[in-house]
Amino acid sequence: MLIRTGPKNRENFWLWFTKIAAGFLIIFLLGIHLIVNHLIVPGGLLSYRQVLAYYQIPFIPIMEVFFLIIVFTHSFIGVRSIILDLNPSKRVLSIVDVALVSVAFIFIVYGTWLVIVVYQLGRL
Amino acid sequence: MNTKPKVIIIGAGFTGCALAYDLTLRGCEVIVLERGDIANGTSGRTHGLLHSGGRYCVSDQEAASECIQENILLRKISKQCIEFNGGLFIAMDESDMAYSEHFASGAEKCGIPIERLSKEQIIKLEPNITPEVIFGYSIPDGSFDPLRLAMGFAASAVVHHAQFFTYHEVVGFVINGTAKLSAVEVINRHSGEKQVFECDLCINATGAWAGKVSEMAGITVPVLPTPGVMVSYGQRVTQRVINRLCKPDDGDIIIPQRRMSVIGTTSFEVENADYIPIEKEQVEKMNQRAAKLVPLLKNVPTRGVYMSARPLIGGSSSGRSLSRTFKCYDHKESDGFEGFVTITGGKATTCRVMAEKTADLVCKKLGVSAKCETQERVLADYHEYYPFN
Amino acid sequence: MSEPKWLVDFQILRQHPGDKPHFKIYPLEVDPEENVLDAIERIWAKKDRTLTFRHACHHSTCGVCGMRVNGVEKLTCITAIKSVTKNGGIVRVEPLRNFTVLSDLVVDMGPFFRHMGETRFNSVAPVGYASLPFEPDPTNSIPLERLVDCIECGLCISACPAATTNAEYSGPAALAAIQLMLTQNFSPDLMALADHDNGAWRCHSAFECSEVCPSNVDPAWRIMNLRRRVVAHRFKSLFKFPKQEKQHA
Amino acid sequence: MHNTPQSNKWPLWFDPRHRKMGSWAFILNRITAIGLTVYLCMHLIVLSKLAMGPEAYDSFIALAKKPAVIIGEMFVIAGAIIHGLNGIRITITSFGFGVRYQKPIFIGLMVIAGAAIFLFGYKIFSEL
Repeated sequence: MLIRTGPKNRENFWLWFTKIAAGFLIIFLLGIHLIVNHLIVPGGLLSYRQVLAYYQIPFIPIMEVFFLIIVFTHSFIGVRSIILDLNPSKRVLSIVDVALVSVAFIFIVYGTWLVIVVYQLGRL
Repeated sequence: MNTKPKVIIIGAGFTGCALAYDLTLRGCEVIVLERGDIANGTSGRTHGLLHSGGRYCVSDQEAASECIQENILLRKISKQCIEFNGGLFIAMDESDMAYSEHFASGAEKCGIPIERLSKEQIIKLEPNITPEVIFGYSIPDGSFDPLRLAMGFAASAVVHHAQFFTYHEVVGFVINGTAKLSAVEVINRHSGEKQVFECDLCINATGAWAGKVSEMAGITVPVLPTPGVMVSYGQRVTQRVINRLCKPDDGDIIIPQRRMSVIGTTSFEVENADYIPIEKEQVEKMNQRAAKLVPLLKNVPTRGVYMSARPLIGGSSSGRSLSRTFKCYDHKESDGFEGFVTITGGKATTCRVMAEKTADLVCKKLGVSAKCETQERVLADYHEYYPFN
Repeated sequence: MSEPKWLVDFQILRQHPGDKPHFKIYPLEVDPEENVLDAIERIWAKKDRTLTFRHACHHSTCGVCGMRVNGVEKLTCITAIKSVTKNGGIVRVEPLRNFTVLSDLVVDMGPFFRHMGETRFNSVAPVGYASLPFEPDPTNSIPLERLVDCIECGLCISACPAATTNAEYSGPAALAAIQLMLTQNFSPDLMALADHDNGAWRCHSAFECSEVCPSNVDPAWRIMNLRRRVVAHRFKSLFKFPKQEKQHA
Repeated sequence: MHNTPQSNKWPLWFDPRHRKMGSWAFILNRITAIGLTVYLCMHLIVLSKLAMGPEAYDSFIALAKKPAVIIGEMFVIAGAIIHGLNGIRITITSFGFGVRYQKPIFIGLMVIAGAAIFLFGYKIFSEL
């Protein structure tokens, strides 16, 4: 008997594995993020000055950008996976793919820009 | 354009499915009508023993020879749903030992390969067998999955464009003049709608219900539903089929199936096979007798208890000693009624040859010259009963 | 018989094409020990001949009589009435979810059997392979074959949340079948079927399939084991020259 | 007809009736996933206030210290902890480890999640 020669594979191992790996990195990075923002700093939330100072620690801007990328990777592959659960048509999925990639791209560019701005403001 | 003879088969049990397969191969256009799902009656509820003929080689050698031939054939064509377990006949007392001589010579006559095993050999093969065993024979029994055997035949028929209409209950026949059946009236049980299927010939393959169906055409077929109780246990206590080396009796066989063991069976008669209540006394009795073969069964929880109504042929005279070979009635000959054939009786193991013989008769009536091909071809994957697109 | 009978209300979800599904109530005197399927068969034989339901072997080897009993997927031929209700109680019977209902309790197994057939699932396997590896298996050394445990009843599909919205998803049983086939022989096309958007990645670890499986298949365990096999295979093939795979094509 | 798998049946994902613990894990995971994704986007948009200078940002922080917003923030933290810890369970089982112990693993991780949520909550509310 022939195995179904239906539609092309739309979610393969590497995509799934990327989601899992990104998820694991997030657990570490978000741990740091949460602890810094809510446990270490008295008052729980950073003031403007504190944020600017925080971003002067050398690896923090880089870490935040990296964090931004993997968070979007994880969450948008996850969203795509939920949409795949709904068995979308080929057309719908390709629209979803374009939408997800462009939204993620815009957010990552915007977030990176924000990090750079905050970093430069802090140097003043 | 379409000159294929059109045949309707009523009943999608082993017989109906095998017959549909045989007839489609011979070039008939086949429609199968079934009031429930595939194998929902007697066929589904067999104990799943692929007979080697050992149980009949003393009392009914014709049936025994047929069994061993079909056993070997089914292993080839329907490997997909048969456990090649083998079986043992074990002797436990004096009378069994006396029976063993008849058994050995009967088996030889019927061409059933047997091998004598000592007590130690048997215990080594099957550690759970009673220590009271004296000696025994190994025999090529097997077990099969009832539904999947029927579906294998049905799938092969579907592959060759037979049409199965399940949940279509036959409610009457259209009779041309006084003595020619020309169409079958059914109720689609899903929608409740009435439909009429025209045909050149209609085959009543409803087993224990053959009498009820033929009644609708005003014909009497002497079929007696003879139910037996079967009990399945939630553990596979032996790897092989275990038979008592004696005249076939209630609760003297243990058939391993998947993770279970099935024991069978009793025998009594009923009028209507639609619903047969389960008698607890019979279950108890069977349990005790089977525990004699494998004492472990006393401690194993039962999993399912069920009744199955075999179709025994032969009017009012009763019981087990009736021949279990099938009967095929051409009602043209017996009742002067054209276009209607009844097939009933038989066993799952011999369903293919039953179909072959019936198809021979049917094809002769319809003027089809094609020969039977079901011995050589391996059945289609049973999953293909639901056609792949 | 001597033991006391129970009076139980059977609420059966009835529907025919074009109808609205509705529950019909059948009060029934039952033996608490008897199975739900026996009672349903009796309702059909004695009370309502229009009731449609699926059944065949009545001892859990065919897998046809799966239904939802009081909301939970059960193989009704081995589900004792006393295990799902009490004297004077209710037994609510519905068809399996995630299968198209043809009428009453009858569902269309076609798509499911196509998924199973696709895996070339072999229902007969050597005794050793037919059990789960973490089970004590005294029979492992016996060179016999037997029917494997999956009876293709579809209960796992009915319980699976991912199957609710996606008819193309292979489903727990077919994925478990792929795993079983891969333990016996490696096959690139089965691997492709597993590593697919309608394969192992549609599973979201609700583990409901194993909760309802009547037959010791533990589909969730098999799906997870299948993922492990896919992971191992994909990483291994990273370090292989593509030459070997080309020979196949 | 009735019961056919269809994409509009997605509300059934969140129906835990008659289901076991694994479904609760699935439901929690899916709800937190969707919630966190929405939060992630909002969070980034709100952070644009950083670029607008100290007044804009600090006035936003003042707003964010209102109890109602803090409770919302607690939901996000709880969601992240639950999703993350449940993710650990999914990952190890997906690689074929501990599948048969998924229930005790889930209970254990949720106990840790409960403790962590309590810790964060205590810290945040005590400093209001």
